[in-house]
Amino acid sequence: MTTAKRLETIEDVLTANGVSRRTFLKFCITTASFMALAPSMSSVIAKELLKARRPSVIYLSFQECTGCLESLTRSYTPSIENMIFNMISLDYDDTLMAAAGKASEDALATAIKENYGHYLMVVDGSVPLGNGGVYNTQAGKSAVQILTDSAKGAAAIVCVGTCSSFGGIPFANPNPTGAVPISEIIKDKPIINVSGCPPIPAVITSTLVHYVTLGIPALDAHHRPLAFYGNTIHDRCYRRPFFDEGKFAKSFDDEGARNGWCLYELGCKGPTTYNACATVKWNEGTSFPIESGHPCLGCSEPNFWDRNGSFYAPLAAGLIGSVEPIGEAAGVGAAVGIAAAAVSRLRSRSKAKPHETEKQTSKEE
Amino acid sequence: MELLEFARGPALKVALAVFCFGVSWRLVGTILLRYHRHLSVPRVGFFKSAMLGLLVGGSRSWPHPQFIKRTGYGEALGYSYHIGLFIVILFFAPHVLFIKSLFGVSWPVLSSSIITIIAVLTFTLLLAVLFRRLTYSVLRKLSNFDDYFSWFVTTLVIVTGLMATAHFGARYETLMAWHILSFDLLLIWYPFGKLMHAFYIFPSRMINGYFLARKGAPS
Amino acid sequence: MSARRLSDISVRVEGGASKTSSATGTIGGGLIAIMREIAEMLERLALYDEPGSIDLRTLPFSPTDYQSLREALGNGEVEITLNVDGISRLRETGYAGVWWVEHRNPEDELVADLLEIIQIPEIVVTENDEIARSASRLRERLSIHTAGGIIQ
Amino acid sequence: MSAQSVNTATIGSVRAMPADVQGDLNDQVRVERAMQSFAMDYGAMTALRLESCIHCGICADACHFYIATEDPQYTPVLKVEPFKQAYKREAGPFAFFFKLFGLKRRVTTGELGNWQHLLFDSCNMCGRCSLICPMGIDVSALIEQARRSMFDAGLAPAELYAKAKHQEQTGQPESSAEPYREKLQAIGKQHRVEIPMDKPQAEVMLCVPRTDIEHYPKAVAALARVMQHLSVACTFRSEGLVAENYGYYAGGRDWQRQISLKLIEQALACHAKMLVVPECGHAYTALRWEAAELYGKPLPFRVLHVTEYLAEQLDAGKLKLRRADSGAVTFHDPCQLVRKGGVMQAPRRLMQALGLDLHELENNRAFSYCCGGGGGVLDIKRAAPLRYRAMESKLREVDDTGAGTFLTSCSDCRATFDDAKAHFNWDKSPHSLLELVADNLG
Repeated sequence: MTTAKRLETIEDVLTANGVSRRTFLKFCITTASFMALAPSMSSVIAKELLKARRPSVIYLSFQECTGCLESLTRSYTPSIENMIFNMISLDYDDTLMAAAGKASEDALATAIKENYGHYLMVVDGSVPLGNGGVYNTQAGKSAVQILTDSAKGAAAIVCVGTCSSFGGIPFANPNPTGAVPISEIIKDKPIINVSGCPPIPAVITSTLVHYVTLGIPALDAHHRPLAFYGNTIHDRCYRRPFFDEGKFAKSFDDEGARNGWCLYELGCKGPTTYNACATVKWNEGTSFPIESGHPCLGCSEPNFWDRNGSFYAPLAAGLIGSVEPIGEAAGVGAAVGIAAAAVSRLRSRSKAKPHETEKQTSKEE
Repeated sequence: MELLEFARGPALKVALAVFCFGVSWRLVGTILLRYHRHLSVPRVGFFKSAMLGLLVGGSRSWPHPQFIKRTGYGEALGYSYHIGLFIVILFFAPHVLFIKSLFGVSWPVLSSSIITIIAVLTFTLLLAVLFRRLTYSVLRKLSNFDDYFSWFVTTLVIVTGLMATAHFGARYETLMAWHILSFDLLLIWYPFGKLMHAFYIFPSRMINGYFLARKGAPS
Repeated sequence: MSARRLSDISVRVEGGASKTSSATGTIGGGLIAIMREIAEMLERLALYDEPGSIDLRTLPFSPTDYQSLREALGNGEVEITLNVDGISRLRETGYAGVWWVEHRNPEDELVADLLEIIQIPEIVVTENDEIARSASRLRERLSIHTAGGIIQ
Repeated sequence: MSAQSVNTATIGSVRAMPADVQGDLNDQVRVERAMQSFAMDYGAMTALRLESCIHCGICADACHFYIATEDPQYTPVLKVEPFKQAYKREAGPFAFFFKLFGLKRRVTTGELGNWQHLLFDSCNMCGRCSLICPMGIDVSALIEQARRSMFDAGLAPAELYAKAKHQEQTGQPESSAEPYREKLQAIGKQHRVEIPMDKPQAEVMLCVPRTDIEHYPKAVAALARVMQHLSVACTFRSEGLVAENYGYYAGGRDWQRQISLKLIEQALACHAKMLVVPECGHAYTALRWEAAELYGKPLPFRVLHVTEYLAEQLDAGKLKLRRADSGAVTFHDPCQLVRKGGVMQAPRRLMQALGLDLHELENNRAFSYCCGGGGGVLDIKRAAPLRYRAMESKLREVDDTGAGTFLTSCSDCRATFDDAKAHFNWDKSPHSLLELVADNLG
């Protein structure tokens, strides 16, 4: 990212890369349509994007698997997603950048200093707090330290992936590192969560475009862009009609599975999972888990690893674990019932004494 | 812990425990009370009387023709919402899965659209039942907290269930949580109120049937 | 006031706007709203030169509705195909100024499906900057040629 | 023990009724005693009945008191509602909770009068509600039990209490100018039939309703005549003459037992193989179904209603009947015989043998409406206005059959209809089936 002439605006970048105006316009149109914005917004996006100063982006990775970044960089329309990278000034990303060691530390410090108050911070991975944060350190600094230091000058934070959004797998029981999502640590900056394990690449890029052109998009209760997380997988699932008809696959190799019936009984978490998988799909729009015959795991939801008992337990199932205590409750109830009946019998015998008015001895029914 | 997890997990577990505890307490506490030998010579022998008694367990569901003119409306209302409840509880796919997760047994289900129609009808009938309880002087005089609260918890489960299927009012998982919590509430209330009649109805009918039969009286 | 039969009321059925229009089909209930919106947008374009557009993918359309809309709008005289990061197809409908615009990605999947109410969709028009850039690129090439380069 | 009356305040919209009281207790003690008596005197069956009620109100549709007045306080199960609450508080499985949290409100003394009104004045214990209840609750059994609790608390209606006491002490519910034994002999002389009395040995022991002795002597003679016709060794016993059991009406269980014992002992004394209960409904319930329970062991002789006995004799070919010339008849099924006693076919068998043109009432057999006088209501003076209202539809049903002759087989029912005849200037008279049989012996 060191060219002779500093590319200040996005238009400079586009021109330099020989991206035609029509390609750019088409990108803006499809992005607007994709984000369910009014079509007239495409020209606004185009205008804003062309004018926009390339925002400085600092990309930090903590406890993560790099799957999110893989998802982003392996996205299916290289020209467009590359354009995203061209539209932003990725001033620090320890996975992608060539620099290492001291040079990389300096790059971060410089990026923060130069764009203080304006840069966008993208974070993937959760942050471990256990034992003073020793489970994730870079250059002798703990992840929590790096995060808090870097966040001070950020204009906003985009959490990419479920780990940074909600804690993800490091956060899962028993959470040995004391991992927490970014929102647990940074309370004073706008946070956009782009959850998923990993998130859909087009969702990441569109969120960035929205941020660059129109600012922070409308968010749901979990701070996710409503445009992509506004509906459940279940609502948009092509297998939904089978759910409504009560046609279910009961195992992965039965007639129902072969017929492509609903996977609810096999533990599909589609009804409680908010994501765009069913509409945007994966791998160049080829498919998504349900389409390839596997129930949704609910990976874009908080606590997805632990919350439903099992990936293969139906959503309707009770999460009560062992039923023994309930059986015991019935037993204890019976014992109390016996005692209650005994007390009643005793009381009725002792009360069955003659009354003062008239002798009443017989007590049969 | 999320609300839905709480509803499906600890709340459900506690509710089921209270339900089993309370039901067995109340049933055992009733069943173990004193029995009196009936010393009068029966007109109809024990075996035949017992058979007739068992029969009454079912036959009382249909009123004697002599009474239908007066009771038909009330009984039709009462039985039809029960039938609706049974269909919705026993033949809605998620309910069958819930039962399967508890007892390991399952059976075929009905399509969701049919279930939704039946649930809406059942809800309407429950409203009619409440209206009748509030307006018919006999019922108004007879009713107590138990009657209204038992109606409330039953209707609440239906309403939250319908809201959850229609995604109406809140996010799906919140509605699901409400639905399951309202079911938990029903389970907890169950042993203490008149909902227990589900356990008492058949013994009660059969015993009355038996006593009438041994006297040779119609039942 | 004398009673009138329904047939006494004179009704004139408005035909299509263009001669080439095949838009003679009747407009069904759900479509009326969107047709009204298009008409309004056309009027604004005519009066104030203000373009408009409708994203067809956001409308709660069934395939039948979609087909009916297509039939109702009909086909016009112009059809433009762009080869821009995948094919884009722009067709003027039977109503001049109403363009049916389909953008496809390199995998030929529909990524945007719009109605644009405009003289010529913006994406078609070549802008002055571009023309200027073309001119300079051509000049550059010519200078290479005059310097003894080879034009291929 | 003087019969007193406490006037009670108006409760809610319900007109408070004065209550008859016995003994010298304060009201609070009475309430306690009534509740305790009820709560402590139950078994699993009673508990089941109390636990089952779902407050559906359907029992109201079986009750002639409700149907006539449309007053919701006459809903049958509501009559035992205070006792149901008491059961829950005192003896039900959750009694502990109810007591601890005071969940079931105690009944106030102000409501005492209403209970008496509801349990005695406005309930014939006819059992029609037990047949309608979708939960299969025997409501009349609960009312019988509640009456016993009321009695225990000294809260029985004065008339029933006085008659029960008199009967327990003297063998007859009220004093008479001459003993019933002599009255019977006089009836025999008058109707030229021998009244078998105090035979040391007899196959059949007979008894007689006081109502018949006082009001329908012809029925007494009819019984004797039929027995004579059958030439069966039978006898009345002067120590166990009266069929009725006012202990049963008043709710005094011990008295009921003492009164039944008089008959049981006499039957044993004359080595009777069977005790034939005359045309009296509640006497049949008391002797056929309840006497053994109170006696403590099965009775060593059969107990039959006279119509049952005669139907048996008819089928055995011993009773020969002529065709009666009665025109169209209709028949009232006494509740205690048919609905609560199972005597349904016997009277019809007799009427068939008499060749009667029977026009059944609209509600017949087990669904017959009570005459309105059962359960001792006929004896409670203040209950008369309500009773008249309740029986209007019954009289209409009789009229609607178009039959000229109206038969029944219970002297209390007969007395009730006769009373109504006077009150309403009704153009029909109730007749005894037994008398008709006696008049047409072949």
